[in-house]
Amino acid sequence: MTARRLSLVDLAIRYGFLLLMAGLIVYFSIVAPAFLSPQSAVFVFQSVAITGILALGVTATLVVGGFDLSIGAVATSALMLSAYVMVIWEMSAGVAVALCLLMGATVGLLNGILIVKLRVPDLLATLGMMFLLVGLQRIPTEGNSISTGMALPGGGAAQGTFSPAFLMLGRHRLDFFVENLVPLSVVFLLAIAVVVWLFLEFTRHGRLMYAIGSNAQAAGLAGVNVNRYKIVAYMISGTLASFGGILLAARLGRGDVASGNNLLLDSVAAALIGYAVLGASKPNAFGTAVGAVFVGILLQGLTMLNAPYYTQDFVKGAVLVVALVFTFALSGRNGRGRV
Amino acid sequence: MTARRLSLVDLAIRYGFLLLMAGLIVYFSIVAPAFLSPQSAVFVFQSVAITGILALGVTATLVVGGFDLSIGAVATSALMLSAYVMVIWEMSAGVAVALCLLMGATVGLLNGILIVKLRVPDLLATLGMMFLLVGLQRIPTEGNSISTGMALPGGGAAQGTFSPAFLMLGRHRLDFFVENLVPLSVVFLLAIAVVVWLFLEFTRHGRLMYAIGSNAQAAGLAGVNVNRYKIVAYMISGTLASFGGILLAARLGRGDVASGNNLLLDSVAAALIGYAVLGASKPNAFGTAVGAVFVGILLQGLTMLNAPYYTQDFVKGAVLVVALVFTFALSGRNGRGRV
Amino acid sequence: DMPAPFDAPAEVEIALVRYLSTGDFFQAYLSGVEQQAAALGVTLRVFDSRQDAALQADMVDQAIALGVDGIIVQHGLTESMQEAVQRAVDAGIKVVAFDVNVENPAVPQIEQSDRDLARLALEQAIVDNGEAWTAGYVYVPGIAPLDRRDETWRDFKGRYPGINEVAMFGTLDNPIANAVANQARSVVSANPTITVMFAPYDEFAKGVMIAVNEAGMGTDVSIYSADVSTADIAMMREPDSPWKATAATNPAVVGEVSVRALAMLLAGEEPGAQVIVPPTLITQAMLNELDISNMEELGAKLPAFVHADVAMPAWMPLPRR
Amino acid sequence: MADQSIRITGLTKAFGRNQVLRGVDLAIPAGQVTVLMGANGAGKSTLVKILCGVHGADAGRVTLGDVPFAPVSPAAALRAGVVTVHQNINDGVVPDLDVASNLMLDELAEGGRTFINRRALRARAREIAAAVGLDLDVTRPLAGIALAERQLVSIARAMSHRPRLLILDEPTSSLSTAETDRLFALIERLRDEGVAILYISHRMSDIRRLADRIVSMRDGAISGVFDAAPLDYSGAVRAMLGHEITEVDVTIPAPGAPVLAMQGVVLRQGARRFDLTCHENEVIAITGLVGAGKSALAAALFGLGAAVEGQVSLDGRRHAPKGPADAIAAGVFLAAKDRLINAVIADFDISRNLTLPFLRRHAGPLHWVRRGSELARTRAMIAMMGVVCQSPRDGILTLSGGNQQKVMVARWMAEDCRLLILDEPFQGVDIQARRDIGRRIRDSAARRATIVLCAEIDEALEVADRIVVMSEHSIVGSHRNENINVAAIMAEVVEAPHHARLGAEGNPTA
Ligand SMILES: Nc1ncnc2c1ncn2[C@@H]1O[C@H](COP(=O)(O)OP(=O)(O)OP(=O)(O)O)[C@@H](O)[C@H]1O
Ligand SMILES: Nc1ncnc2c1ncn2[C@@H]1O[C@H](COP(=O)(O)OP(=O)(O)OP(=O)(O)O)[C@@H](O)[C@H]1O
Ligand SMILES: [Mg+2]
Ligand SMILES: [Mg+2]
Repeated sequence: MTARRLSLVDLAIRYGFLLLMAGLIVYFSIVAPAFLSPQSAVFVFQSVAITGILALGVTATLVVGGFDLSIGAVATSALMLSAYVMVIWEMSAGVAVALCLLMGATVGLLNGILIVKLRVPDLLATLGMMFLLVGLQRIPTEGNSISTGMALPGGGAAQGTFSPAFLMLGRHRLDFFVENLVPLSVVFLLAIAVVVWLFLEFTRHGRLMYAIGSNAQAAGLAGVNVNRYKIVAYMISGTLASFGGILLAARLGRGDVASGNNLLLDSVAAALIGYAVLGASKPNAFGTAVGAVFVGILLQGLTMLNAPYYTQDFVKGAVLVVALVFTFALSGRNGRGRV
Repeated sequence: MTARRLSLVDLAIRYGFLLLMAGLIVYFSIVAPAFLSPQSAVFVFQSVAITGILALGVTATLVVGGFDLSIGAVATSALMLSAYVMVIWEMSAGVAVALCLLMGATVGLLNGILIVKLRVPDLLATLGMMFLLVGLQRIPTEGNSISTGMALPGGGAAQGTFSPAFLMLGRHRLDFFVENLVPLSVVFLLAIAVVVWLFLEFTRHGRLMYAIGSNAQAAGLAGVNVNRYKIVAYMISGTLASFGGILLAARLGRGDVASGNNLLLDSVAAALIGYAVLGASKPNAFGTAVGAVFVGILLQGLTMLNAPYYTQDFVKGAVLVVALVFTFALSGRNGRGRV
Repeated sequence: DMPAPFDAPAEVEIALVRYLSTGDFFQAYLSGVEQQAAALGVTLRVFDSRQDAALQADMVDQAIALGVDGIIVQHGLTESMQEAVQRAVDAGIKVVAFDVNVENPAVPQIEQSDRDLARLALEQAIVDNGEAWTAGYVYVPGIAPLDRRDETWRDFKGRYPGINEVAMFGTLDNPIANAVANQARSVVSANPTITVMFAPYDEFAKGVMIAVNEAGMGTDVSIYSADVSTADIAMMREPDSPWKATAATNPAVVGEVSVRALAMLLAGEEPGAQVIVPPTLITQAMLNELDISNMEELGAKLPAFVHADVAMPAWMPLPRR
Repeated sequence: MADQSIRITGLTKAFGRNQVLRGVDLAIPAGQVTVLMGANGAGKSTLVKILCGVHGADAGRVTLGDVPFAPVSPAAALRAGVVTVHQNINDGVVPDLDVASNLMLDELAEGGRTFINRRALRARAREIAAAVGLDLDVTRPLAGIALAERQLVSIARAMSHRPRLLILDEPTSSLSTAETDRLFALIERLRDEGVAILYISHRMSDIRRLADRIVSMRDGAISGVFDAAPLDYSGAVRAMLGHEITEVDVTIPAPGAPVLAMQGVVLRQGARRFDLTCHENEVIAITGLVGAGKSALAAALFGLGAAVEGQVSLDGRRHAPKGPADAIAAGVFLAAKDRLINAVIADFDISRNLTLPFLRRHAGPLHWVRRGSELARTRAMIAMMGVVCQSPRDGILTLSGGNQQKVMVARWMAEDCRLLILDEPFQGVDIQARRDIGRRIRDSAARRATIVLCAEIDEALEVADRIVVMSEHSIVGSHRNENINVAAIMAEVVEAPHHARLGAEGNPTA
């Protein structure tokens, strides 16, 4: 029997996490006044734009009861690929973006096929894919970063450049009350968060994906094409991860060799924190976005306070544990079995 | 409807993975004759001793249907702690080992309590714990590595040293046919693998842990103390991870903050590969040990062939995916629901 | 006309045992090693421990077991390498070590002198900005070269009390430039008075530059760093780039020097206990003036950068340029 | 011998604001079978869960013999001799372990030697299995055995302990007659040995066969105790429902045009060929032993697995769906059995569960789900099926089993179809709800063909125009539901001896 009247505990479960976030904001604004400027706010979003977008992809796989460990590697692969396309093949920004998104979708498709058709457990399949991509992305350049002027194996130097249109994706700023305030990457984050949220929460497809995550067998017997939706979820995840990689490339302006492990961990953290937001206890896009922003606020505030990097990890872990204990212990029920 | 007669497919499922491993060994011995020396064999084991031990811990949590993302952080915490105890507090090897194991068990206990009593989903709890430990282990030394002679915050230099007894744990070699052949760490790996295997496979407790992983509700109703066993599994995992950290410290001879980054993913990979060994399709200690050795053989062989580092990741990923597709697609059933 | 054993170079096998391998510096170092080894005509075997110090020690033992003639140890931890290197020396194998002190008198130490790197960059900062400025500093303790550069930074702060360090930050989260950019953004908005950023590792400098540009403070802040790559050159040369100078050795040259020092040992010559590859200061102005856009051009136009005249007996063949 | 009886006084239990038990007073004497009757949601399982240590009571006391009994865990209850077979079969078994470990699970949990002696374990497991006539290879993984056998495994395990109090919560829900008979014989033997037995069931035939006394429960309190012979069954039902039970009166309408025609169908290798035709406005019940192939028939029609041979046509067109989606598009709906495994989406509320297969109907442009339309349909179906709930937004698991079942049936009655197949639609449903569901099935049957699969003949008689008997994956008889000869049907049902099935599967027995 769900009580309609919200008791104090219910309120704490629903709004405790948001309250904690508000508390943090107030605290940081007092001790570090620069924290409360519009620029600072925008920056919090910008700093989590990439992990946030990856986390939204992971959320899609969590919804169907899966998990995607390959997102970090997909993002860095997109980083390398876009640089390769523009700098070495000297193609346009459009081609680079299109190829990256295609690559992400393809990796998602492969993950999905491995998991659904070939029945490899999800963690296993995506872990293998992760190792594979981490190696693969370095083979064309033999482990070198990609930037204009780099020596080509055939002799000569790479002449292509990151096109300004491409760099704009990561760097252009829109006017919003203040001039040049909001970077495009933040707009992307917000737009993607809203779209994923609407998709999962309000469309038929989203509903069916939640059904699959809750009881795949029952969903299948209700005529839902379980395999197709699972594959689609991994494709969403792969595509969003590659989009995150594109933004990363546009921000860095070069193809840096990087593992993407931290991207993976941070986005998983954001997606999992999302379970605690509004007492959802299940993967959800709104929570994921809030989770990402929460981590951004925490790190922004701590950096402003000159806290060394290791205390940031510590505080991140501590807040994560405390916030989640709070939510799950109070709500008195386990989250979705899967996680 | 399980046919007792072993068909070809059954054989392939059961022995396919071991066959693949044998094939690799034959291939490497042909193209790189040095591969087939006793030293080389010992080296394979030694190179995976620490990840193998961590992977056996993860296996214990996988058996009860859990997951432990904090093992890498526990290992590096043990690395730092043992160095701190010996170098800064100038205590003995025995104290260092005892404190590290205690720390590991305590972290496991905390993980278990978070998951079991406070109902935080396992990935979430152990991820939070991971961040927390990664930060915590660096706070006492402000992010510095610990070595004899390091400047102390209070002024003066640290006088303690890694005691020879402690270093022996990682470095001593036993005579075995060839003089000074087998390092102690390999002996530990083998011993722990056998003990964990016996424990999980042949004891009452192991059987009950598998029961919990398969259907915790049913196990609980049959009188199994589900919570206690789950906590024990996380404690096993934490303790083994801290033991891995001790071996790492003994091999490094220094509390190095940069070491141990890949421990988590590599040991998870080993534990998951174990699903494919002998067609188990479930976590099992024998498979985990084989999985770890398999990765060791692969990397050793590739090194002997002078393959660059990034191709090693690629091959690792590719072989992982292929081997697992093979096993799971053929066996025609999904692994345990959880993974 | 090369001394033994290089009269039959194909019989000579040397091993490179690496601790770090991911990134441009290490890739360039490897290529230097490969080229010098090819010039000598010896066989090279590469062991990559991928930042696993324990594995690196094992790999030395493996190299011993394989019967190589010489070993180059590239980075690593003193404590874990000391014994392994001693075993190699005991087995009659010649060893040189790059950027790791294995505390063994038989092992020459190749160095790119991190203290000199930091000193050159900081001296340029003093030249550009005077003796008093507000500074931000990027540092992650526990990483040996960074720790050595940090010592120089402390010296400088002692020597020039006008330097006011208001923020210290840094992270090695991957991709490093992205993570450092996030931190630097917060730092510059909390401390708008910062005029100099000392980021003595090029990944740090990249991150700081991204953040400074994003904050629209590209003209207010100057960045000084260490290490250089083609990508760094491009960033330093961007219009209004805040990245004013970097001090670097050419990693490929260091690789060549490492092989040459080892070859001298094998030929029975003495390269000296320390073989130091002197760093070069590279300023933004210099790059613009000489119109340098990649490492090759840097080498061509700054001869000091393309070749270090160390470990150079007369018989030593050099890679073709 | 000490007083073995169990006394419960003033037991109360609430989940949140939901007062489930409101002061239960009950004695369960030793050496008797006490049948507990109650509508779905009356609180029977909750009472059981308090007795077996899953839940703690809010107030009240329980004494076992003369000592107070308040188990803190299932293990404590087991140690005190209170052994339970739970309603949900999957609460009783562990699919990844072999049958032997499943049979010995509680003994393993209890303690004993650290190392398992496999041979001894298997020998003991075989003994336990043999006691309930369970005849299968104990080294098989449990995941590979049928539901009925799983239920027997948990029953066998419970029986093996010579308990003081044996609680059976609807133990026959997946068993067929032969197994049920053997179970009853065992229960009677334990009763004669002085064990107190609490037996919960919705099946009048079970109750008639077993009960020494009947206790009726309504809304969390005991509403009647009947222990004078002869037992007053209708009084007990009245006490449990609070009113008279609605009578069923099947009047067979004239069947319409044929909808489904199966010709020369062979369901699986080696089974006999059969034909079957279903007409519009006709309700057919297919009955037969568990494992007789009823579900296999449904699976073939619903695209879950094709028949080996034969023609199937729907409204004259070939019917060979490739999957459930295909079958649904063709107008064939299947409400699967075992709702918690095959139907219930635990995370969803009632309305989301109800509209799952037909969400497209409630979706607007861009596949946007129109919540209003969905809720309206749900309200209508709740009213039609008489689902007891607060609102269509209630979580599905907050409903009692019977009400969940109504929602799952309603799911497939919310849209028109050509052929509706209901596999065990009365599973775990109380007698009133059964009649309700049955009446709704019949009332709405006019413009489709309906097939109800049920192992229980009583249930078939209440709902069907025609009763078809299956055995060994083939049809062996068909009877118009008028003046029916139950004995003749029973004879057909058991025509193929039970052990032949296991034998046919090639399982060497231990
Ligand atoms: N764990 C729980 N949390 C909240 N409510 C519960 C829980 N278990 C049972 N209930 C509620 O308690 C009431 C009684 O449920 P119970 O399962 O005891 O009924 P029952 O008599 O066994 O019914 P059935 O015949 O359908 O099995 C129902 O309203 C149910 O929703
Ligand atoms: N997943 C499975 N694994 C092994 N055997 C199975 C499986 N599913 C069904 N069977 C076997 O196939 C036979 C037919 O099963 P089916 O479910 O069609 O029978 P049924 O008459 O519908 O039974 P019920 O009365 O339980 O619905 C049974 O002997 C059963 O044991
Ligand atoms: Mg019940
Ligand atoms: Mg059936």
